[in-house]
Amino acid sequence: MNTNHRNGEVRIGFYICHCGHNIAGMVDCPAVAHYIAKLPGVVVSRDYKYMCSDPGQELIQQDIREHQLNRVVVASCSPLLHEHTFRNAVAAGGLNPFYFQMVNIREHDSWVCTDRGEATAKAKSLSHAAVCRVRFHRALETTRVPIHPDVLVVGGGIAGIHAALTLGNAGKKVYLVERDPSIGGHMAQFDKTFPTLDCAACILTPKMSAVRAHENITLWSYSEVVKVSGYVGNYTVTVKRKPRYVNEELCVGCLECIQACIYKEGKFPDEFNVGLSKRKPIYIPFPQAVPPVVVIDPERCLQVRTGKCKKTCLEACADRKAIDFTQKEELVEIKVGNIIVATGFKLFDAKRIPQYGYGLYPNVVTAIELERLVNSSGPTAGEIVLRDGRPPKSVGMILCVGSRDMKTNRWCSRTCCMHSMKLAQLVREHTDADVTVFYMDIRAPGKGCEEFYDKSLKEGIQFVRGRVAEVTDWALAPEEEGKLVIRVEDTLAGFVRRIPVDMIVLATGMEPQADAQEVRRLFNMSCGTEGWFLEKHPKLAPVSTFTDGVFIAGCCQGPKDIPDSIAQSGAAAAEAMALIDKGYIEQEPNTAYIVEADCSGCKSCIPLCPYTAISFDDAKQKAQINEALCKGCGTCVAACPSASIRQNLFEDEEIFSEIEGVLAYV
Amino acid sequence: MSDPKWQPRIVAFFCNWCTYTAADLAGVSRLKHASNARVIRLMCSGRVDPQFILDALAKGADGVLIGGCHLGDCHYGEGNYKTLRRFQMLQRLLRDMGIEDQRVRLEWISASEGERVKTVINDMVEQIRALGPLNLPQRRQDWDREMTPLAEAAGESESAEQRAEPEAAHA
Amino acid sequence: MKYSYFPGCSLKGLGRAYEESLLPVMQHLGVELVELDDWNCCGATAYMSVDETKAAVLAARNLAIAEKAGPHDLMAPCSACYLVLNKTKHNIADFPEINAAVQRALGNANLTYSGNVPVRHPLDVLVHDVGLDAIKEKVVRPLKGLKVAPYYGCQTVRPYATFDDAWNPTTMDRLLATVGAEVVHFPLKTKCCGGSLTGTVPEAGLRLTYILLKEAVRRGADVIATACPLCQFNLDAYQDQINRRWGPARIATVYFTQLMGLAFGLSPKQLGLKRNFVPMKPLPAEPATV
Amino acid sequence: MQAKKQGLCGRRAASNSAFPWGDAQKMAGLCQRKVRLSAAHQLSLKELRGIIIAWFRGGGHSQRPRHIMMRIERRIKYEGDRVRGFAKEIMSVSGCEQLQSCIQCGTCSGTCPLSIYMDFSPRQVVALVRADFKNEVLRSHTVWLCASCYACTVECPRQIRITDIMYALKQRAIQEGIYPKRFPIAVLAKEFYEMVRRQGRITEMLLVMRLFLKTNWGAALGSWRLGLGVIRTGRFGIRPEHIERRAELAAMLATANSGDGKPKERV
Repeated sequence: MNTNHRNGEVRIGFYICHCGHNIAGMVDCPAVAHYIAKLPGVVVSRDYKYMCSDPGQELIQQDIREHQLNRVVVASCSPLLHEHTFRNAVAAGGLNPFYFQMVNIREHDSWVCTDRGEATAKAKSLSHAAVCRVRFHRALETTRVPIHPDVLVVGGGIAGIHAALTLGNAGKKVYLVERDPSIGGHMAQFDKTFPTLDCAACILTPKMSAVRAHENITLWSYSEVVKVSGYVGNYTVTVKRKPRYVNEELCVGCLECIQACIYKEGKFPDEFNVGLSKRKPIYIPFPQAVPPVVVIDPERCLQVRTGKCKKTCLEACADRKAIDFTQKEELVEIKVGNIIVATGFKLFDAKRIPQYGYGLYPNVVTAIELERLVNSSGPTAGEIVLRDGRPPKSVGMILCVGSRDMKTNRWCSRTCCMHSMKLAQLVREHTDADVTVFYMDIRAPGKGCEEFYDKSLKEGIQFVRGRVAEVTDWALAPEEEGKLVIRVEDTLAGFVRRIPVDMIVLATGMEPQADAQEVRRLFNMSCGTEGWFLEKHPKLAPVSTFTDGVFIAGCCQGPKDIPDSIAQSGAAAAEAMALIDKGYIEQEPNTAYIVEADCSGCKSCIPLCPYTAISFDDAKQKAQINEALCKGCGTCVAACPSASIRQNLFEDEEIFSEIEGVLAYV
Repeated sequence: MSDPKWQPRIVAFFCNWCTYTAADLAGVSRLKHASNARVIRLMCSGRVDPQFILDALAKGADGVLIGGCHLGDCHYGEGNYKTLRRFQMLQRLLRDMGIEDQRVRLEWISASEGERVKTVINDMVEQIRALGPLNLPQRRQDWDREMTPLAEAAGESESAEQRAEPEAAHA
Repeated sequence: MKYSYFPGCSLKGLGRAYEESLLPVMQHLGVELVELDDWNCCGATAYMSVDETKAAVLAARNLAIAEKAGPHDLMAPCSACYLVLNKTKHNIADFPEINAAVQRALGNANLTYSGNVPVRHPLDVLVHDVGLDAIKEKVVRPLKGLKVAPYYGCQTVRPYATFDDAWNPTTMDRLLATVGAEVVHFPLKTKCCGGSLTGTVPEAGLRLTYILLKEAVRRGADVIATACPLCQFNLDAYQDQINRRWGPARIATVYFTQLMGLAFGLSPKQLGLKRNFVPMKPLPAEPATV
Repeated sequence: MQAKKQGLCGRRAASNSAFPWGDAQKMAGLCQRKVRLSAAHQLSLKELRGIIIAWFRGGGHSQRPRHIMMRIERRIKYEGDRVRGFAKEIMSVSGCEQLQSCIQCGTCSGTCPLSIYMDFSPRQVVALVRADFKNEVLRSHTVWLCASCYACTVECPRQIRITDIMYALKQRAIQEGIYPKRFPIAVLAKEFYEMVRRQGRITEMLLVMRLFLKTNWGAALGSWRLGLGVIRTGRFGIRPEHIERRAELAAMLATANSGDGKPKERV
């Protein structure tokens, strides 16, 4: 490799990118190039329209050859975006790629400044710093770390199921961990799906069964990830397997134990039917549950709680001996190379908006409750009825409950418009009730969704544009007696209306899971201010996170519908596969190293390292760094009292010169 | 009080994972803010050596801003706790040197808090504008100027003493 | 327990029964109220309609006097006063330009205000400082069988009050239950009574009052309890006009402090109950004493 | 509907564009001649006659002519109708900054107990302010119907302080003198303001009497029963209340007046 070290002379090439109008619109690029050209060591200084384009990169390569450059500085966008591009360009020019420094004058300058003079000054100052810094750069080599081929998928909703199947079908070993007793997630609770109105169970259950049958997928339901350590390619994950008091291998799902339970009737709110029906302490979440195995609720089962039960379930199970009250919580440790987090969402609690009377008026229900009511395997066997059993004559649907509201959640939950229109159509199908949808804006941008809106309109569903102010039970007119009254401004008609209805359906929005923060910490991810997991780049890396080897899919990243969740989980699976099939990852050579001659053996660095990469050589009485374990945070470097620890790419003199550089231009 | 054209000069050390990304986000979101902060990217706020801060002030910065992940969210586990510890010690030192607390600031800004980058920088620029220039390089020259004659005088008397000493010893 | 006390104009005028009942009840509970020296009108809603800076200055004078009076919380029983004083406090804290104008004006009168006077409503003080247990101890004549519709009105709980929920407040409910009354479910508890519109635009204002009265009657209440002099006046004094317009809806409206006083065994006369247009019926199963 | 709005709501139409159906020429002439009953009630002669006839026929309180006059009105707005900078001016008032983020959901109108009487709903007022339709907003009687119950402010999903916006509009209407001169709400605000400025406190009965004097003798006479009741229940206080240090207050208010540089003493 040509190092262009003519007598150790530093020959710098500086390039400032216009980025079309993005930078040049606010920064006087030729002026910056002119200023930098006069700095010592700068051989070429150019401004160019698009540095990241092929001609732009060729320009660098050509200059390296023609002017024997041995350092390159590019002032353009964020290094998080294009540092890689330019390092490759420099390497293609025959120079070690680490003789390169990038200056961020777009995100940090032209896009946030309002004054051209100030922006240009800032660009000069930042570029000056890079030119100062780059002369201290050294040739470095990247290291390769092998990748463990197994993948962990966290969350068994539709997103997790799809990711697991995609990876499994590609021959990768997958662990699918689900917190609840069955996989299926929210989708399993739905009756139909918009906009095609195909049966949710019909399209979901085959996938659920496939997961169970798949030779490459290990399904751990009723389990939770409790600890994650390691890094991309080499994660060690501890999974807690909660005791379900039923041996999954032995249970055949005959449900005779449930019949036999000493509780003759269901007594406890059924989670799957959102409390609309009751279950026993021993139960199966829903008929198509996967695994199709019963589970015992430890907080409700007499035997588990007190040990004083006749254990009629055991008798019913008889020879199969699937019920096992001696089961204990188990911790299992697995090794995986990649992790896909698909932990989903939780529904907004409608009680937080007391104006809508949820919890106060029995006939105010949430959309998911109506979903269970309309489902033929639901608590009313598919009959839409009021709490007293009468069919409703009029139904009002209130949208944006806990969405687009700064007092609760400010985001749009994206699916409620379509979900409500679907329910409206189902109500029309099942009853002869009038349905009125109260909306602020109908958002139906998906494929086939606008057509679905049109269909709803044509079916005679009323749409009133206005956010409902309140739901009350007091009457001002005879027709309001005994009804729930919605008070709303019909913003299109331009007056306030009072509309009496029998049943009110609240389209509750989506929220991050209650434990999203803990999960985020567990997998070392970031959250947006709202609490959704943060993708690495909103457009270019939508399923990646800032932690390599951890991907996100589905609603844990933000509200989305089923097609989008599936698309994302497929993308996450593909990203994981790309890493697995490459077989190794290249590590940024930003590791710390020790200059042994200077090390006094004080050991202050050793406890600082979160990766236990530093050890102490008793023979030499010096600290040692295992570069394979070092992740390059630099904490030890800053702490070393004798300055004997140094860090590649972030050497002290590099940073001091950068400080000098930014302050050099006044 | 000072040159009306004077603009506060702030050197900022941002960690790669949270605050630098947040500053990028502020850019992508076009959140206009004061141009005075010059960002130096580090992998972790734990890499911020107190010497960097002192060096920046010594070389003419009017303020130093350190940005890291929120406590508990460090990409490397707990690098930011180390930063916090060092920062608190450094601040005591700076106070003794007569450098106002507002000039050196530690902020936790996560990758999604572009808005916060804007408010913190604007806020800090205003505070430092109110404090006026720190101007350490100039002050150091002044101190040197004051010190040189003193040192010389001290040196002279010392050498005089030294000269006197042997005689005294002899006496 | 000691509080500065800002009565406000209404408690010296049309709403004097509020003061007449508040003072003995507080005394009975060992709460000392010191009337603010030379207080002035808070400005109410009208002042803000004319000039917001002057409205802030006007209210701030009271806050400054309260701050001078000592480190006591300021109790403002009239809900308009409570709102305006709180709003001014917030505006001074939130908006530098208002703060500057206020400080300049206060300086002219050798007053200062640093923002340290919590403005409290009697409901807040009674429930959170005095405590329901202490109140229960003082009850000698529980209001058993008396059905009360608790009516908070708008400005007691909106928009600055932090002591209770803006939509479904419960402090008065709990207070009345503590003194033995039966609290009826009254979903209109924070609906507007029409405020000053009952006088200026009666067809609009009185209709709101009418809805409140009708709904209280419909829900079987014997009496409406209020915490605001204007609400009390609207609900009480206009019943003739309302009945003529929309039909009968007759129910007494009293201050919650009057009900507390009755439970403490104070005489109706002492509590200003004679000042009602629509008199409150004698307590159920109570031999007609006093 | 339109005619009712025109007549009873006091929103003036461009008179040359108002034509009744039928005898257009004659009616056009009549419509130009407005009878000023009160600023709030501008009626054409024809409408007035309708009311009187309706009254004698036993229409009672309704005040509406039996037959509905269909008048057409030019509803288009030109750019020249906007008063540029008005939205900005309102948004500069403390507490009104959020105005821009309104999504026109109508929660304010839905919660407002008085929106049912308003010519423009609170939502529409926000839209008009945002689009600089100053004249339309200040002439609307919506702001005067606001009872300051703060329901809209508390319920608004965008946390817009609608009540504060209403105050800002009331102030401007009074400053510009385009509020209806005998409209009792604005007069009450002014009388209240004056009494506090002079005395430091309000004597409610005196205030009410002044209000009646300035607006409507008839109403005062009609309320004799209420007045008697007030006297009977011993709530009548005619002795003027005032604070002791009136000069102090006057000095303070004077400072507030000159200090902020805004013209305020147009009231």
